[in-house]
Amino acid sequence: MHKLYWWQRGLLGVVGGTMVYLYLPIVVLVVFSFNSNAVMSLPLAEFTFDWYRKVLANEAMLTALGNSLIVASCATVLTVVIGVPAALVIDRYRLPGLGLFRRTILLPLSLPGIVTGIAMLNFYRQLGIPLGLGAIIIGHSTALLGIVVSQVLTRLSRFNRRLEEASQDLGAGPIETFFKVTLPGIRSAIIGSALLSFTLSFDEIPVTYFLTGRDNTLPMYIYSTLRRGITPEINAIGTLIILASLVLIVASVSMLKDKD
Amino acid sequence: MTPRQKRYWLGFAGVFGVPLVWTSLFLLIPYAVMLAVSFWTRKFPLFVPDFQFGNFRQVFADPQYLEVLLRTGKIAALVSVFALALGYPLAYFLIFIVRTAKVRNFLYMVVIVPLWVSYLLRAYVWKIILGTGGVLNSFLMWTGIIDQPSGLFLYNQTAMIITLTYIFIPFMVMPIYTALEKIPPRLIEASHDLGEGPFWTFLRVVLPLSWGGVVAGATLTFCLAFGDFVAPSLVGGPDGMLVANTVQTQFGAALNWPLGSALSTVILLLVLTIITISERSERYGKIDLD
Amino acid sequence: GELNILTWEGYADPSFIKDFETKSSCKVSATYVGSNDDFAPKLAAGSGVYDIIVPSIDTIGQMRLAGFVDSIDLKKVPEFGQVHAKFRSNPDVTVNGEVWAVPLIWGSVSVLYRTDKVTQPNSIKVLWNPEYKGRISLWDDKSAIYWAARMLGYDNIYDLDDTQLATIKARLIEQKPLVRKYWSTAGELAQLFLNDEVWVSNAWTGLIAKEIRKGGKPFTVAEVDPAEKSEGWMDSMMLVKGSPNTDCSYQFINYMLSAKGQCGIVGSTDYFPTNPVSAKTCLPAEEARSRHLDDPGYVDSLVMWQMPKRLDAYLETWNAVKAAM
Amino acid sequence: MKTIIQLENVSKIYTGGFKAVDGINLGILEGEFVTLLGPSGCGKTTTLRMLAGFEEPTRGRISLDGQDITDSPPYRRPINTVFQDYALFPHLSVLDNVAYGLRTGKRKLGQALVAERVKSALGMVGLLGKADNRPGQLSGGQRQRVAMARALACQPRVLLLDEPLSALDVKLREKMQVELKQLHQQLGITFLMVTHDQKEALVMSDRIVVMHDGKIAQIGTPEDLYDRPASAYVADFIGASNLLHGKVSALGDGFAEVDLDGAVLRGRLADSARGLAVGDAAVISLRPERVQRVTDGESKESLSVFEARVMNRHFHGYDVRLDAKIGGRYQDLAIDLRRDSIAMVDSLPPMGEVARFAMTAADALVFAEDQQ
Amino acid sequence: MKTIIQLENVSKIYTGGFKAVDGINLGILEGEFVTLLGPSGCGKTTTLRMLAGFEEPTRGRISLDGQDITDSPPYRRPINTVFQDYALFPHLSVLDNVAYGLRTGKRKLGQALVAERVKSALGMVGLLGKADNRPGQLSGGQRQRVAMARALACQPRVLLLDEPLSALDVKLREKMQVELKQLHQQLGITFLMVTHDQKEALVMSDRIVVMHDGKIAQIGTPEDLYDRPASAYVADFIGASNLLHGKVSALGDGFAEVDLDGAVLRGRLADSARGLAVGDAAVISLRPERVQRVTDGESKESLSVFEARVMNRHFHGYDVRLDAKIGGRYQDLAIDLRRDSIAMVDSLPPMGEVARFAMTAADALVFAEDQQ
Ligand SMILES: Nc1ncnc2c1ncn2[C@@H]1O[C@H](COP(=O)(O)OP(=O)(O)OP(=O)(O)O)[C@@H](O)[C@H]1O
Ligand SMILES: Nc1ncnc2c1ncn2[C@@H]1O[C@H](COP(=O)(O)OP(=O)(O)OP(=O)(O)O)[C@@H](O)[C@H]1O
Ligand SMILES: NCCCCNCCCN
Ligand SMILES: [Mg+2]
Ligand SMILES: [Mg+2]
Repeated sequence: MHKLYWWQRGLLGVVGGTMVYLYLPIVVLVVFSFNSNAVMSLPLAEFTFDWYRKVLANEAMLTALGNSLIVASCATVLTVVIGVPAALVIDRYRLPGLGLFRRTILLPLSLPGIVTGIAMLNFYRQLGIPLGLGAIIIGHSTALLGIVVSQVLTRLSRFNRRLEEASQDLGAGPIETFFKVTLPGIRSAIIGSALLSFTLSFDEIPVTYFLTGRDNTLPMYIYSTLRRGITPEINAIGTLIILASLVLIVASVSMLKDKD
Repeated sequence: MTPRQKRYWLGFAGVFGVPLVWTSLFLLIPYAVMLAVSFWTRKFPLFVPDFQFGNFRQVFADPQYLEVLLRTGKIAALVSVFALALGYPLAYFLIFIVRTAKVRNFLYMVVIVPLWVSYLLRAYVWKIILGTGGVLNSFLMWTGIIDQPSGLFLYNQTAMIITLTYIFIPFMVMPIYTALEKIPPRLIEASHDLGEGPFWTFLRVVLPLSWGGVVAGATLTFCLAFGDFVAPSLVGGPDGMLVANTVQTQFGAALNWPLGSALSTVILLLVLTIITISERSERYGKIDLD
Repeated sequence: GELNILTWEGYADPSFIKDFETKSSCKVSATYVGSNDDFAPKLAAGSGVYDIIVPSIDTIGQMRLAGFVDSIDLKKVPEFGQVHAKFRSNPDVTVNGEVWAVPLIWGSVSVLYRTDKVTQPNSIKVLWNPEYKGRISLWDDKSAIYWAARMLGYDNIYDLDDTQLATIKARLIEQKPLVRKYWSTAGELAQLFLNDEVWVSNAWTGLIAKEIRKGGKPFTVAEVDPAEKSEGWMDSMMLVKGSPNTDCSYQFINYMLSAKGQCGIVGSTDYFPTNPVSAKTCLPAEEARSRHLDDPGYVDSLVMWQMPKRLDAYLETWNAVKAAM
Repeated sequence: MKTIIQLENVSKIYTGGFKAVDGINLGILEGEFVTLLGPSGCGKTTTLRMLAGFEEPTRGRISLDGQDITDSPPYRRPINTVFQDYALFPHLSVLDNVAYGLRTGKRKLGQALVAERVKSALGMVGLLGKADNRPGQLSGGQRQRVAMARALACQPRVLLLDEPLSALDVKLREKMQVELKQLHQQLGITFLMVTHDQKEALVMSDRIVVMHDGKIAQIGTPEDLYDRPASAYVADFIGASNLLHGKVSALGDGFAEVDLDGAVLRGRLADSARGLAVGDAAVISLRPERVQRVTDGESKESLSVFEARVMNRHFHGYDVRLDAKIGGRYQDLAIDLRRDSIAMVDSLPPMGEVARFAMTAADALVFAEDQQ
Repeated sequence: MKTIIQLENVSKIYTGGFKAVDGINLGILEGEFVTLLGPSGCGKTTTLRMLAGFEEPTRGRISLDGQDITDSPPYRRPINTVFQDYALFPHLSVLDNVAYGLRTGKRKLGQALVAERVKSALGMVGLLGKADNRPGQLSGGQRQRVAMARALACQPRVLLLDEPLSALDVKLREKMQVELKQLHQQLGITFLMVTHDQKEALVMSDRIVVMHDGKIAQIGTPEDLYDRPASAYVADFIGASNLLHGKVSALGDGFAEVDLDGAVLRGRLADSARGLAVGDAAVISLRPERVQRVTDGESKESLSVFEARVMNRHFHGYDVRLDAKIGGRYQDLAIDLRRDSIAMVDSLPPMGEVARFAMTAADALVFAEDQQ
């Protein structure tokens, strides 16, 4: 390693600081999840697993977690099932209006979630659709559709169309070609965006906020708990979520690595 | 129609059917309904269908809404600036200073991982850190920098900016990283070859070529921060109300959905304008690197 | 059956709800509001979510007028007659002979302060005292307007005119730099005190102080009725229109009027029971006195809540205050 | 031999109005090796893609074995393609790539038969050892072979090859040219190849179709095209050629003399140039390698002798290329002199000076000017 | 002429331990056109990059005008590079690309001077009309020219060119070869070019450095390399060559006879093969184009005559390539016969039969076997 210029050293400082900024909160969260004192300030009290025990015994929280898993899974499946064909059409067909369609489908990505949330709320109310998990799933699918569409579109734009021609040339019809050639080609984009959809849905608040009925999702549960004052249980939940995310990330990375 | 054209349109209908129906039903119509409701009238105890522009007039005439919009814009802009100031060096470091791809990918993951940790929790931890009895005050007292815990860190706009910046940094890093990644190292060598040192090479080659990523990241960060309503309620103080909170209030306590819908419509239009402008300038910055 | 209740913190505490659940085989799940202004929007968003709501006395009229609730079939609430007559006869509880709400519990909103930091306040003005800049809190609720009105000496606090509202708005905005945070739940205010963020605030008398004392911090808090009087409130149970669980609902209402219910809720909140008959069977005499069981006249020493004549104007004023810099 | 592919008056106009192929008529015989040759953008790939079924002709008819296949989709044609970039499926092993066409659509063969056919196809291209590799692990030449094997495993009636060797480097390309040609001879399948490399076309084809702006400029054997180009365009495209512009100064018995303002060259009249009269503008084409050096005194009856100013000289190994200027208008003239002996280098004309050269009239061709 | 660049014992070992360049010594004269030639991976680009300053030599010294520049960064060397993929700045117009090096932090020329230099550089490559275009709007050849202009605008002492023409198609490449060479002659700047195309190297260079596995195999003029290759490796790399393996059967006066198990060929002994003794394994290299056809009766004293079986025949336009087998081990032998007259085609040896060929012994070179 040769010696660093002044600006490289400065850069290193900024980067180091940013990394601290990114990870300090996570460290705090984890540390306080093992701290016995219910009021969260330094110095630390004793080490304890109590908060984890409390989390695991908290029925409302577990129900909310279950709901979140249901919502995130359904929303993910829907975004993939709707998003992939949408991306295919946008990529394949040169028709007037498709550009507008693409922009529309991508709009909720940059639009504050609250706007989508209240649009849905207005809509459900006019139709008399009851609020609840179903309503949330529809809301999430719509809000997150753009993730799958944009990722798959990016991949499709790099996808070699010749491969599809080669497949047809070798006797496979369009549907067989899709499943045997196109799908494997965009597989990692689908998995990647599905994972992202899942995470964002699992974490979603602004749309959910307006659409929950009886059923709470985990973030909504945490949100209402937070509004009623902090308890270190939240830190324990947070630590568990981080752990689960890490497992998910490592799994997805190693899953995607082998083939591309 | 030739058989071939028939196949073409059949395929189109088959693939496009579901997405079209879904998007119309659950995206276009809801926005349309929202627009429609924004013309309704609040009438105690609820609101009634109508067609009048009073709500929009109120949004623009009553200074409280403009004030909130401006404050929200200011905070979102500051968040974008800070996220850029921290995110760009980070992305630059990953691409140009880190030598081995393995380390680079690992560090990139390290930056992205926080994105996967619940948004809410990431916002709320700052409450623990910035509070009067919080980690930061404890640290500063321990080091002797201050002898009384300061109340200046939490429950104000600074806290909101710190929190929102923290939350949205990954959204800034990702597009910039992607843009920087696409810059062929050859171009930087070419610049050196033509006599330009590292600093000017950055200004003249790297920065312009990553402009698309900067614009994309800034737009995303701005729009997301603009619509946030959680951070204000967790770490914001009495002066921290953002436009999303105002909308929330109209759909909540104020029970004035028409006004809330009008506000949302205004936000929608604002965001559309920003996206359009950003797409323009991104296209300007988007240079064919092939 | 299942029972979804939109209510206040402490009103569905497992300490007494568990007992109800086993007895009735109705499962209770509670959602907590932080303000009376949360009821209408939750109900307006769509039906079929909640079975019972527990709004305060100033809000039940709005619920009825908006058509969110059904009237009470008194045949199914035999103990209704035991409730303090003062509450039963309230013009929003009984309207044209029909009963819309079953009183559950009542209490006051007084000034809560840290005795080590704040000298005992005798006026609401303490909340505007620059000495406590950055250590003041205020309930995030339209009642902030009542507080400002009373500080200003207005006596028509539920029927303020536009000039008065404008003055109030100005005073509240003037107060903002002194305020650390508006609180919206009891738990939040307790945390604000416990975390050293806040020294003085208006607060629901009872529960919050109790929570703070549980935090075990080395300071004490006290509640005080200011010279301008404390506010008085009463929360009632209402039946949400179209609820499929009316059976469970009535069982719940009756349970809450019973000794188990009344003493349970008193125990978890330190507020005052509305049914002295059943409460007396379970409260020790000392507590019965401090809870004004035989002294409904205490209500008159409070400024009892009513629905403001121009609710919208009040809400708008309060929102404008919050939106301001 | 019977015609296997017949294109009748086939045109392709792309959306946007660009006419890529313009009324082509072409018959290909069974077992033939035919090459489409022409500069970039002349419509070669478009023609091939219409045959494969990826593009629909705007007008005209394509038939195979006499049956109209204009409307049938690619996956129903007994035609296979070797793509320019090979288009190997990156997610499949070499074996699965080659087996792809045997396990798909209607042609679902049994396990054993597939294995056998894959083996024979891979054997044909000498890649049996790589069956389990992914395409990403192969070199360019190996990929090219896999693409061949994949197409051939389907036992197509016609094999289409779109610049099959253009992605390879020179040495490998030359080697693969020979291999491809041998494969064609072995299999007896009809090959239709596209290339823009005239050398490749000359080496490999039975017949070459020279295309120009979507039309066919000439069809013929390599020798036909090289020795009897129908137009100056073809002459220029096949082999290096000097095209010199002048006026006809004399005519006679299938020969013409062209005056280049000072230098006069004699050449054969092209078939298409029979109508030329003295005084008409004409183009004379002569190949650099057919020009000889004649020393000052020398003069041969059978040769047309001319003078040119030598401007520059490049070493080509095999021979020496002279850049010369000829005639009053100083037209560029390239001359390749063979370095048959090392000593000869010294007898090269000095640079910047006028020297004498000669050529047989039979080796130069005269075209009318407007034909170019 | 004085030496401008001197490499002394320069090596480059990449992290990972791969030795890309292995102790190179090379002096380049001012104004020379030198080419690094060699197969892929032999270290050409690495050498160039060390000169430009992008890579640091692991060992050795690089000097320019006698001054050690081994440690100076690229932006302080009066050397400019034309990159293989041109590396034009996509966000700048052609004009700004060319002006880039003139407006750098230090070398800040006045507006007018910059404009003048850009104009002259663009004029040099004939692109004045494209000054306002973005690189994305240019063709490959035009981009190449911009890259040249950009480097030349800086008026470097040495211009490095890394396969500058490899991205262009054949016709354009040949045209640009000529242009580049002319530019070199005009400017008098030292050019150091990398290529793996031996033809390109032969056409353009004053001297060629043939590299092999990070080492220099031979340095010389094109004629040197073509006519007097130092090893079978160089012989094979420069021009097409048949390398036939056999045993020395006779020796004498700088010549040797090599027995190929049945056919005996006579050739000049390469300098490096002086030590060969009768019976040693040897390689004889002969170029396809130096072999002649001799009819059955014919026999010439000066020629070494041999027999080979003709297996195949390809039309090359200019000449006919015969694939033949020679000797008892049936070694491949390529023979190019010139189609000097059309009639000659009929006198080609029939395929599958043995025919007689001949060559001058001076045209064949004999190397020791292990040298290859
Ligand atoms: N899909 C298309 N839409 C519009 N024009 C097209 C399309 N495909 C090709 N063209 C145009 O048609 C003309 C012929 O294209 P084609 O690909 O057949 O040429 P080619 O002879 O194969 O050239 P090359 O040697 O460059 O591959 C070109 O000018 C090209 O730009
Ligand atoms: N950065 C590097 N790290 C490790 N090895 C490298 C690096 N760059 C090149 N090499 C290796 O060094 C050897 C020489 O590379 P170099 O690029 O100099 O070859 P080249 O002669 O230019 O080949 P080509 O004709 O393919 O461009 C190659 O085997 C290459 O794989
Ligand atoms: N406006 C109603 C006053 C709220 C009383 N409920 C307080 C409950 C606190 N747990
Ligand atoms: Mg083509
Ligand atoms: Mg190289």
